[in-house]
Amino acid sequence: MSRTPLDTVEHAAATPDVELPWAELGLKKDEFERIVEILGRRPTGAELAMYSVMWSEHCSYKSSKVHLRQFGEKAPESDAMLVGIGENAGVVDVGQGYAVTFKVESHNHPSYVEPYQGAATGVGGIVRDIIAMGARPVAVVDPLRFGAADHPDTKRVLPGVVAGIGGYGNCLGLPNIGGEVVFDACYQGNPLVNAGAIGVMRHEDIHLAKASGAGNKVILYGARTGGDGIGGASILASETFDDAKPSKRPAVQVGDPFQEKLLIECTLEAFKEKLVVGIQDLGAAGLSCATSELASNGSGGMRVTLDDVPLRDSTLSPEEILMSESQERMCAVVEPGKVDRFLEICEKWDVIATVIGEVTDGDRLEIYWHGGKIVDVDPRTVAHDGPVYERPYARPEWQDALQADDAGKLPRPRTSDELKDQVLKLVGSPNQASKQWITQQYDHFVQGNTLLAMPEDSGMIRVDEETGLGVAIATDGNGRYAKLDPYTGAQLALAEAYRNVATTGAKPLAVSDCLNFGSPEDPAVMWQFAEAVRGLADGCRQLGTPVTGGNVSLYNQTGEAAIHPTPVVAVLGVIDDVARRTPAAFREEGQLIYLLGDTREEFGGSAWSQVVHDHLGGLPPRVDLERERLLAEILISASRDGMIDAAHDLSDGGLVQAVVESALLGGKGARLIVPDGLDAFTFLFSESAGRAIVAVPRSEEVRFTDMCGARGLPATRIGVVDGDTVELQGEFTLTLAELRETHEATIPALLA
Amino acid sequence: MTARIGVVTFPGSLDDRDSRRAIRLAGAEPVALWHKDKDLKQVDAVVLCGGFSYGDYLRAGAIARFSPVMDTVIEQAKAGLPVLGICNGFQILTEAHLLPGGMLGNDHLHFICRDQKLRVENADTAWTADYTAGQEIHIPLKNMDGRYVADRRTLDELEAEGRVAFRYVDFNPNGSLNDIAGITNAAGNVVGLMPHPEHAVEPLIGTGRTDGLPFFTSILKKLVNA
Amino acid sequence: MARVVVDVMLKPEILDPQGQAVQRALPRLGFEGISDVRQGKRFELEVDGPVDETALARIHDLAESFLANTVIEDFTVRVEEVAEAVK
Amino acid sequence: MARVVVDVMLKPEILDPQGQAVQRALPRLGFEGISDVRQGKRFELEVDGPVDETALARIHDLAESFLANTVIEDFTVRVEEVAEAVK
Ligand SMILES: Nc1ncnc2c1ncn2[C@@H]1O[C@H](COP(=O)(O)OP(=O)(O)O)[C@@H](O)[C@H]1O
Ligand SMILES: [Mg+2]
Repeated sequence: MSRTPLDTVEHAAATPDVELPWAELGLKKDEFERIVEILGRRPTGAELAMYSVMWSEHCSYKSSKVHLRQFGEKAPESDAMLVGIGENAGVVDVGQGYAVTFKVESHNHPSYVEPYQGAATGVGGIVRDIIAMGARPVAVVDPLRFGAADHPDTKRVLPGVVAGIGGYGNCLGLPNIGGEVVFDACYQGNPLVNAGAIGVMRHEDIHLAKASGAGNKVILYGARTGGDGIGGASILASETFDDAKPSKRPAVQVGDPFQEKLLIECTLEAFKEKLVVGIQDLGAAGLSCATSELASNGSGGMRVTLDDVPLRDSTLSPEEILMSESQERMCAVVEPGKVDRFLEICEKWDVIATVIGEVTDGDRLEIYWHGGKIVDVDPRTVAHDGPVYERPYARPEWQDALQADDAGKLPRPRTSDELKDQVLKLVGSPNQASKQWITQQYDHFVQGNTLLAMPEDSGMIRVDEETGLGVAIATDGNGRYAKLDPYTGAQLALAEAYRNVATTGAKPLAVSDCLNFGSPEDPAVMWQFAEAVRGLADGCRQLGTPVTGGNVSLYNQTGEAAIHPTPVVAVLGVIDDVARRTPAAFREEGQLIYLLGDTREEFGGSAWSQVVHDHLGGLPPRVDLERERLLAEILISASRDGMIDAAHDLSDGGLVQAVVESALLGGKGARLIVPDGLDAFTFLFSESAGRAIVAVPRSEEVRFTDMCGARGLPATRIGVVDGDTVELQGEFTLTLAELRETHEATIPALLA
Repeated sequence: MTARIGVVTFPGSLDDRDSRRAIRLAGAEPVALWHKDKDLKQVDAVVLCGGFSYGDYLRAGAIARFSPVMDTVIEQAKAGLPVLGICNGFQILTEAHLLPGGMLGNDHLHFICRDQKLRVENADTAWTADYTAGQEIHIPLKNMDGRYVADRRTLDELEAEGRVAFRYVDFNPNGSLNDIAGITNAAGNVVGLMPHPEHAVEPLIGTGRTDGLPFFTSILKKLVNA
Repeated sequence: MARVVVDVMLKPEILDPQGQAVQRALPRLGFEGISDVRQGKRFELEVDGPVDETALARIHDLAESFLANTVIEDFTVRVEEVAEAVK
Repeated sequence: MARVVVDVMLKPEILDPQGQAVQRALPRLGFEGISDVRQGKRFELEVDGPVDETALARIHDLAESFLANTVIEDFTVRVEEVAEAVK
């Protein structure tokens, strides 16, 4: 099906007055004019398709770029950083010649429309980013946020999302080792489905997305290209040029994890034989993105024959082919002499592979269709020179009132019975309840290298069987804190993920993030975004953990109502010997429970204020990153030197939540005493940052407290591992059975 | 001289490397086998490992069962070659009719991953000799299609002949009839089960137990002493 | 009592990995001459009472809102006279 | 070209939790009067050439050996005249 006449470069030059549907494609007038200026003529339909997707918010970061720069500018010196922001994913050195790549991405909107496939393809996309770096993916994580737990639509969205993440990740053979599940009415209609992946490689195997070496071949491999996710392009194809086209193409993509598994295996085999010069996954913006990025990052130009792209639907127009977001595809640049071998490997794995073009001497990206040249652009103008906006931002008027609405003034429990009731209410509330019903739908064991997985503070994977080298990852975010103060909220997310990694005995090395916000066109949202980025960048500098990459998801809002600003932070850590890891479970009766850090009256944004009073106001807990760093050092030393047998970080829900979790995990209770200077309520529910509990064998007590004392970290003995109850002396006793029932029944009751 | 145990990789196999590791830790020599090769490279036994061969599309194990390697496995299994099918491997064995019955989706309709308690009911097979009958063990379980079904006559026959090799204890994770976790053929050389012994061979990893190692030491002893 | 059958298939333009996997396996099984395979779901609903216009309309609603996700799937509803197995 | 449809359903004596899950959800959705739901698979095969006796017999074999596992499933094979959506 070819329209008459084909909109070639020549044709475009000769017909300057043809009206193009740039507005329907999401371009602004001045953006379209820039394209005309860059080209010196009107774009062809195909060129317009490419520019419009590549200059979209999602691909160009046009609203966020000016802020994200801080991650580079403020980046701390780090020997670990091998590849930084700008590539498919960052890469860090974890020692012994190994490098690790990791990244988090969002698939929020598609997961609302089609929960299963939206979430599944989110996993697929992030995993391809990891493979594109040259790494074997070794684990995934999934920070998730949904509307109110008891809202009927949550029952539609959550099970589908969880099944999709499991269905895809399990089928790929990637252990799921962490994530989050948060419920809040603000995510109704805008669930946040973030997915992260980690990959491992040797230093020499790092691959980059660039096409160099004139004459090298461009190979497209994986699934055939279909009409997925190209709503915009079909406008271009049908309404303007050819009304016979189907005007609606699906905006939702269906994933094929089996195809992706084959893609992983054949890509790794090609890497191993050193067949690949450059490589890029096809994600958002499909071939438009892959060809323009490969070409613009390389030394030369690129010529592509679009007719050679294997299609699933022969009626697709060239614009649609360029914009299609069909899943499970990759693009590799291969030297001519190695093409045969590359194709052979693809065939071995039953993966379709086709040479669609080659790297050229020039500096143009030229794309042909039916013999005509339909694209002739400088690829940098497509991939890198998109518009950049300095969106106006302003602290919202309501921020002061929100912060003045101090949670410290909320009525507190007056009697022991009330205290006890509130403890039960807290540990059984949807956000604090056990997420086992969800996490048991994920494979934790596959690949046989999982040391820690949910509900541990961080997931941990063995990297080297001989030496015991391992990596840990934790993801955290707290939209409630960030709503109260986005700068501090972002730092609290960072601090928590950092602390979680250290709690398991690993040394935090680097950061990735997924920044979920409302509309950047709202100055209040833009302020939240700017503050969060500034907070995160400052925090990373102070902690010495560079941001290696990440993702921005904007427009998460329904009408005027934006979600809570939700920066999600992933921290990656390394541990020299996984045998020294520290789990969270209380396992030995008689061990002493110590609380590390300072507890203050901090209830703003707390789980207690939400669960007991349905309240959000005041200031979030204070951040002291030097304290976080000290706490991490102590936790890591104590784990390495065998001074502690369990450790659990304190975050939402405070101390009581942590104690209950450690007790239930190990099936051993705890007897607690309120330390001097604190009241029982604050002791149990405060959410002061920079804290953890540890279980210390009696034989190690002196050594451990000496170490804390010498380094200036407050360590308070608060109780002992004992029996089958959690008891707060003089206040209440709860049996583990009762706690377990309360903690574990909530989610199945809501969702099963 | 040690035994050579083959592990077949189908497109979509996931636990092939883990199975080879378990074989190595037990002291045998793992040999990688490829689904497109009829040749079994003269191995002394074969493991069909877990995963989603062909994406588990159509039915779990249904497409893999028609691969070239399975032609040979079926032929030699009938002649006595020891074959262990784990999870997807078990599904392939039922699809290939080397083991009776069939596997369906879990009755709760979800994938399930947990540390599962089992009882070894038959310690006389090629793969279970290092256990004692009645022994209770913990082995990770992870599957979508783990519900074992068979008609009444087949079930009665399996029970009567002691061919239920493993049974779930305390909790039936998928609705399998008679709590069946694994079965053996009459000769005891072909064994299939849903849980994953290859994930329970190192004290640090996974659930931190090594209850799965005896599968691999059992077969090794049998082969070396043969 | 009557049986109403709801067939749910992925829309033609949507990738059907299951159908494709089946189709790719056919040559290996010695089957030629099948140019496309698509796999969908079949629901058999046993309806109490007569299956009149109203009943069918309600089942249509059920299919649209619950049995199928019309973002990616099409469906058909029909009354089945007799369940006749060719087998 | 013609379309042959193969419907595969679990044998009646085998528990069908998917069908049951649908049935259990019906009252919540405000549907009454459906006494049983079973969920199976529907395969649409596009056959090159005429669908004569021989072709149908071969597809029957295909269904028996591959599309269905007759240990647990029943199947039917039929030629579909026109794909008519009630929708
Ligand atoms: N929030 C962020 N923080 C740091 N880096 C980011 C962030 N968002 C995007 N990036 C980086 O910008 C680059 C482009 O991002 P993206 O378009 O998501 O990559 P991809 O095309 O691989 O999906 C990547 O290197 C990514 O890591
Ligand atoms: Mg990428």
